[in-house]
Amino acid sequence: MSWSPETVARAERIMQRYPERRSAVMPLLYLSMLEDGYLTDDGMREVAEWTGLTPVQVKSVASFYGMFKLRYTGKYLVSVCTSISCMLRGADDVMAAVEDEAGVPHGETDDDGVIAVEHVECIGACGGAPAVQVNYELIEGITPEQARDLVRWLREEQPDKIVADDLQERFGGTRSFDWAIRETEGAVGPFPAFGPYGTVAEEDRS
Amino acid sequence: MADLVKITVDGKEIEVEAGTPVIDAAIDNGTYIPHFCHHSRLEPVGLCRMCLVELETPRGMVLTPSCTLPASEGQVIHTKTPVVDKAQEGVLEFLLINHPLDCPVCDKGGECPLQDQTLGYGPGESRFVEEKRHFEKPVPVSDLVLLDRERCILCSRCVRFAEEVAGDPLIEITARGNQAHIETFPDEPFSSYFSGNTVQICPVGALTATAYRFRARPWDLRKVESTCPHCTAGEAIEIDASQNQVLRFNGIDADATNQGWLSDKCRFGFEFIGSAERLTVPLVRDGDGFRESTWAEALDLVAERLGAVIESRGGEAVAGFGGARGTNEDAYAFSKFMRAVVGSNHIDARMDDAPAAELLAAVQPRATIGDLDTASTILLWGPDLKEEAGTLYLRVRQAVQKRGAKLVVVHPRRTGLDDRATWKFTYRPGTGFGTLEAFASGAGDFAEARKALDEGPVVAVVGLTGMTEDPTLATAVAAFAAGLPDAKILPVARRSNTFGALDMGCAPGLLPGRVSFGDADAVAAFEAAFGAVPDHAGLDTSGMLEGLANGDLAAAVLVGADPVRDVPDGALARRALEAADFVVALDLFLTDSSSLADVVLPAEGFAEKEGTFTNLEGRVSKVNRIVAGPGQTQPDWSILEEIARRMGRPMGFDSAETVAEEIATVAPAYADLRWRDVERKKPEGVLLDGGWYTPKAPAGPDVDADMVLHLARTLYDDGVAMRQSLSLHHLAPGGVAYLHPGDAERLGVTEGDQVVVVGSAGEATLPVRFDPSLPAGVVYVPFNQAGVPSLGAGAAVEVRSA
Amino acid sequence: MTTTTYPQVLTRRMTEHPADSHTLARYEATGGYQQARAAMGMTREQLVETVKESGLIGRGGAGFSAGMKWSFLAPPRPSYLVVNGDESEPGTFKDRQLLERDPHQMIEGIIIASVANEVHEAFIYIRGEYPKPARRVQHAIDEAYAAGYLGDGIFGSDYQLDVTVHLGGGAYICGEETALINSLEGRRGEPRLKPPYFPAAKGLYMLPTIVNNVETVSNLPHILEMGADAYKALGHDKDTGTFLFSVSGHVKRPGNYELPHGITWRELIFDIAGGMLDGRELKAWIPGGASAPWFVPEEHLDMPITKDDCGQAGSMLGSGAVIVMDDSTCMVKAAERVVRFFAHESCGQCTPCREGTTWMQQILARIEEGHGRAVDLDLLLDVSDNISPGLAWPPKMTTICPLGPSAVSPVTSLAKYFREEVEAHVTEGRCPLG
Amino acid sequence: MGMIGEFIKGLRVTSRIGYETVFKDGQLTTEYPKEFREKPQRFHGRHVLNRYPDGTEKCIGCELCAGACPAHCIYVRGKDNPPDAPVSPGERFGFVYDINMLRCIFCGLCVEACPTEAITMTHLFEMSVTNRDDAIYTKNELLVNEDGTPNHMFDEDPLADFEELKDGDGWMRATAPGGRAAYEGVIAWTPAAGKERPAEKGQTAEQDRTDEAEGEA
Repeated sequence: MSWSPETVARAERIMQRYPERRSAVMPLLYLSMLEDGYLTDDGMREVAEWTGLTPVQVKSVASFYGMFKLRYTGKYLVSVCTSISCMLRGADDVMAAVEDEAGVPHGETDDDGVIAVEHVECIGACGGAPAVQVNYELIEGITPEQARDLVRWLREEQPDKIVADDLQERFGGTRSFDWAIRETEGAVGPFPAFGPYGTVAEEDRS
Repeated sequence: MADLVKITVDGKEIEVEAGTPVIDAAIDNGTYIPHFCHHSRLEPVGLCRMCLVELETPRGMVLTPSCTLPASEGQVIHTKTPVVDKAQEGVLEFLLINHPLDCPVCDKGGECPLQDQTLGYGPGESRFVEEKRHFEKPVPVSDLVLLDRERCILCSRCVRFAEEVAGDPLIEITARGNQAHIETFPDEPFSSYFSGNTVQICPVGALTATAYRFRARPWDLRKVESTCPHCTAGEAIEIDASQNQVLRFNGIDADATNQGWLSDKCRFGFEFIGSAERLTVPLVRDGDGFRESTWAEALDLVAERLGAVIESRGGEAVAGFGGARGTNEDAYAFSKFMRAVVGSNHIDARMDDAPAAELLAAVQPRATIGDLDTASTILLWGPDLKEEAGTLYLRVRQAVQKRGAKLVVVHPRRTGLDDRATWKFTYRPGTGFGTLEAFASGAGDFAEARKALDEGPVVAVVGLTGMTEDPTLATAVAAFAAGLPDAKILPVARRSNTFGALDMGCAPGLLPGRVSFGDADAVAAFEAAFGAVPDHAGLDTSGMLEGLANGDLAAAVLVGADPVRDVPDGALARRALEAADFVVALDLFLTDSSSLADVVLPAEGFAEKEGTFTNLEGRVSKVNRIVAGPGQTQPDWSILEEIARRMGRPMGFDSAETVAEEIATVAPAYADLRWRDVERKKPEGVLLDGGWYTPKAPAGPDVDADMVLHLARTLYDDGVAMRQSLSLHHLAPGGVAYLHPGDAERLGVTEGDQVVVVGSAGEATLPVRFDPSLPAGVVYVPFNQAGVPSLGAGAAVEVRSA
Repeated sequence: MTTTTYPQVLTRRMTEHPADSHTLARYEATGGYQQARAAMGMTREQLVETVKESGLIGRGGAGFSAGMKWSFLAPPRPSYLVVNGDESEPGTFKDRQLLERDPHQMIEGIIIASVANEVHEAFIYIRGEYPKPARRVQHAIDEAYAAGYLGDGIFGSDYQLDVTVHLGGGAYICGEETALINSLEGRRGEPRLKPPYFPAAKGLYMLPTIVNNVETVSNLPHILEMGADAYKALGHDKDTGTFLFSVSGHVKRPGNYELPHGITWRELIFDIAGGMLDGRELKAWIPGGASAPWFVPEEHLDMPITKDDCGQAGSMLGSGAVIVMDDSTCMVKAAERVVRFFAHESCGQCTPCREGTTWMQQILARIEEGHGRAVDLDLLLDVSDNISPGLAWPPKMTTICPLGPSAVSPVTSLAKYFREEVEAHVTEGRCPLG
Repeated sequence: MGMIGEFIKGLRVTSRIGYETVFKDGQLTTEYPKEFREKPQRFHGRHVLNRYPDGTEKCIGCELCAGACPAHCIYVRGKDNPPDAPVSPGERFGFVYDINMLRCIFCGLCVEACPTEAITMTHLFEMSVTNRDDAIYTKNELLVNEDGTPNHMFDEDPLADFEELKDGDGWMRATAPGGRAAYEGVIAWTPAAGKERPAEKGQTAEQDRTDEAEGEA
């Protein structure tokens, strides 16, 4: 049930960032997901120890937020935005294509445990609608056909790291705005790739 | 007292304390505002939106919840405008759209705020044609409480109670929005000692108690107000019964005592009353067993055998145990019986497990429970209140949490209040006097706490931290507290009416009404009332047991006493009762002690008789009858009166009220206190004054041993009432030896291994559990657990690997 | 990318230097951190007064004066600054651009706001679905620490300022400032009770706290640089400065546009955003994010875009998200999508929002599927009325926070402009648009 | 005239009915028990406890009947339904169900109060007993058989019209959907298992359904 020394070291760094222990709950929950792939009961118990809460208090917080997954959600979590702006630009067809190609409906993970599909509310890519996220890395301007290709590619390639700009180039279309820069940092699991929480691929951490 | 302000509710001007939630102000003044999430003992949250009212503001009428609106001068509130009506009807419709409407099978149906308020404020019909939300149900959230999530309206009263009041945040709302629901963590049930309160405050039938579930419907319950029969805090309760069966206890919001809360022991510990094991006919010894007899035969036998003992060896050869489990009236009759009929001062309601009787009955200056609300520092040097006086624990907790009172806890191990303690000092049992000396001197670590105590006002909660504690340590602590500039003392002991029994003279050194043998005038008054009173104090429980065991005493009268289970040296108690020439027991059950008696007389128990209780602050409250005792049971006073008559010395009682009448005329502290006075002050009861005992500091030697024993009671144990309350009995921790991991390592044992604990009066083989809160060299064994031999009260013990 | 003739303030650097606008080097080369340095020498009063004078309106959607908010800060210290980067309302994606493309601009704003409010600990709350913006901001913070602009003794003074990026967990409601504070404290992101109306009195850890939106904070260096008057002059009357519009939906050129107030909706939709996609007709648009009541071309197309005009027309500019719908759009479906969003994001604390929003979504979905009843639209309006009494704008509420009433806007808009379309769904048993 | 006229008017009705009964129908009494007279549709006979078609009991032990009873003749105790072998649908079932027929005034309020139509009244009226205890009908006597037919205290009773009396659902209550003709033919809503329920005299299912639809709109 205990975390690796490396995760513990990260947790200690996170704890220092906040004036009160309880504030570290959400960062530690991400850390726990990094450790186990999703949020396990043991993971929540561990977070409870760190923050001085009871496990059910931690669960109460975790279950409030959509991104803390209390069950396994595949190696790649494909989130299709179906909010109004994306819907207007054909997001429902993209969602149908993803479900069909992945073979699982909203909220489920395929039998191999590789791909999980969900439709989500607005992910802030309305200018590049319709948009999809893979492990919270964004692809904008996607068509149903590209979405199928994306799912197929994920299943076949199973990349260790999801890099938004790579995916955008392969499967995306128009973006909300230009970046002009290419990033190499990426996600290593179905949680946001953000350094301080230890969720970026190892080689990218400085 | 805060400032008074005037507010106007529906055109009626009312005067309330500034800052009172408007909803409370309105309801207290006769304008009902419907609500679900609001509870006057919990912080307002404004979730349910049922209590919306319109408030006049410079910008026009504003719709606002009245529970989160603090009263301030000049507010004008309207509770019955069309806007309010529409909003409330809307809220009720929202609450009902996903409600299963299974009122016919719901325990709350008939006393349900959701039902009542729907009738008063709700829509006639639902317009919801969609499918309702479904959840798995019922889900046990603890051994005692079941949850039906479909009925839940997410008012969060249970969640808030658990966190704010009980301090056990083990039940929470999880998920979000429409899917939000109440949950406990897997394998971590809501095993709070106070979980039952959530059932009482749940405004719908979402939380139900296993002990009451489907046993009755509210409309066929009969109700009576009474006082809790389990702990000494004197909680006001309501007893619900149907078909001559007690089915439920609920807390009553008595501001002075429990403020509506009960511990689960108090709430669910009613099952013993209707137990099938209850004694229903008198039993007379027949060889190794008993045979049933008639009352006449049994009473004749008792009178004859007791008379014989008195004749041959004098009244002082008879020992009297008990009184703490009955009413004041029963205790008074027992006290008078021993003094005036038997002629003995050997009587004790304490089972060798409580501080000095004078300290408990007559300490001065004595605190009330309410004083905890104003104390700036609370000193707790006594039992773990969470285990031994649940509602007092809540009150101390509240004082610290809500008001920021400072709390000093001195105890041999972790207590329930440690997380709230400003200062916590742990010491080895047996070193109390040394610890007190250091503490009083304010040396080292004690400096800050000692300084806070000097500032006052202080309430010192004093009792025995454990049963291996020298009972005079409590006196020493009280003496220390009495010496502080501004401190009052609140003595604590276990077993429902201990304080009442001591007040009634069930103590070797006290006569009824807190009269000491040192007070010649008062004793003389008793001689007049009783005929004759022995002129010196008698033996206490351990003295009487030793006397019986070694033949100094010859007979024993047990009134609701089970010394074999209740005293620390159970083996001595067993030897004593076996050695006695004659033992008569008045009891509800054939206990380990009464089964050693020669005659066992079936007594009426709680809820079957009328009388009064006196709580630990000296507050007298009424105990009422709602069911008939089973079979041929009689109240204690009546049995004792019958025996007295047969012994030719009638006491003159023909009802409990005549006993009460005599108490009011004879017992000084209870002078002129009659039942109707107590009833009139319901639910609080009448607070007595009349303390005269200023504790003086006795010093004692500290015990020096490698291993010492901390023997302390837990909320649930193997006591007689618990053993007969099936919902609770299995919750007792059972036989365990708690060791500091360091000691365990030294002994070469780990968790789950067996160790032998050799105490001063017995040994037991127990599984080990780690408890890092213990000081090194201390083994903690919960007292009175099923199947565990008693160890004795000696602090020094030997522990070895089994 | 914007190609307009309107003056650019916030987006100028990213337009002119697309390759490296996010780096410290570029930021400093284009005058960055000069204003923060200058602010170090100013008093709280001077800074609050300047921001008040500039007329800067908070860009989070509620439209409250930023300077006023600052002036409410209660005296007990420590106090905290929280930058609200929990942008989650459908149609809004302007903060993402500011965070990704010009993070130093925001950090400089944070330094100015911190100095003005005597803050030594600032948090940037970025929504969880924005890992890339969070990474960009974190890199920028690291750069700023290395340059001595953050940390102990910033700009060589003895002022200490720490900035922490806190990632959200996927809950729109955390954009509400008290919910955001709860979330930052490690609690469920449930809005707190009001009063106190502003966290400036009791906020994070019950201490005085300033919560400002990313765009609001990003404006601060420019206000100091150009002065309050020049900043004011950029805007239109009461709406000072420039404003970031996020345009999405059925237009040829969706995107973020930095514009002054006062242009008309026609200019915005047809000139700046390139007009309707595939030559279709404009049917309706949502002027200020999903919670705003809708506009239709017959009534509103030539209306100037100002806070007051929008308010008088019964809607708001909110967060500046414009969602454009053409004549192929089923209005019931559009409304259902918007209501679904609020139902999904309701925190579940208070009854009307928890139960009402989901109920409304279920009714709308039923109508859209062709199972509507004649009574359903009136039922929807009455349910709406129970969440937002009187269905007025700005909304009254039976709820704790404005999320519940936000879900009412699409329904009132349907009833106001598209009642016939809803009735056609009921009578035909299907969507009349096919 | 005045009073006398009214008097004669009243007598006229009496004489007409008397004439019609005696001379037209030809008889005043039936030779009970050799022959049985058909009882009115809503005759209040003794109670039965009904079952659902799948055999589970309708009674959920809610005690509303006992609460409604003006004569206090009903005693009910509920109990947790055993999850593996439920007696009734849901969580609770009627564990004890006694009616003291000596106290019962056959008012039918219990039937009106019952939320599940578990208790209804039959046309059974022969209830003479030789022992007061026998007048207390327990759940054994009240509960209908698996096929929906009521138990009779005496199997061989020569006085009972078993054919007619086997109808468990002598009548249904007026205040609940089950009492409406709109439920004609809906098997689940008839108290006796497996039986269809015809509309009562004066009711038509068609009209009832129309009323209901209008009521909803």
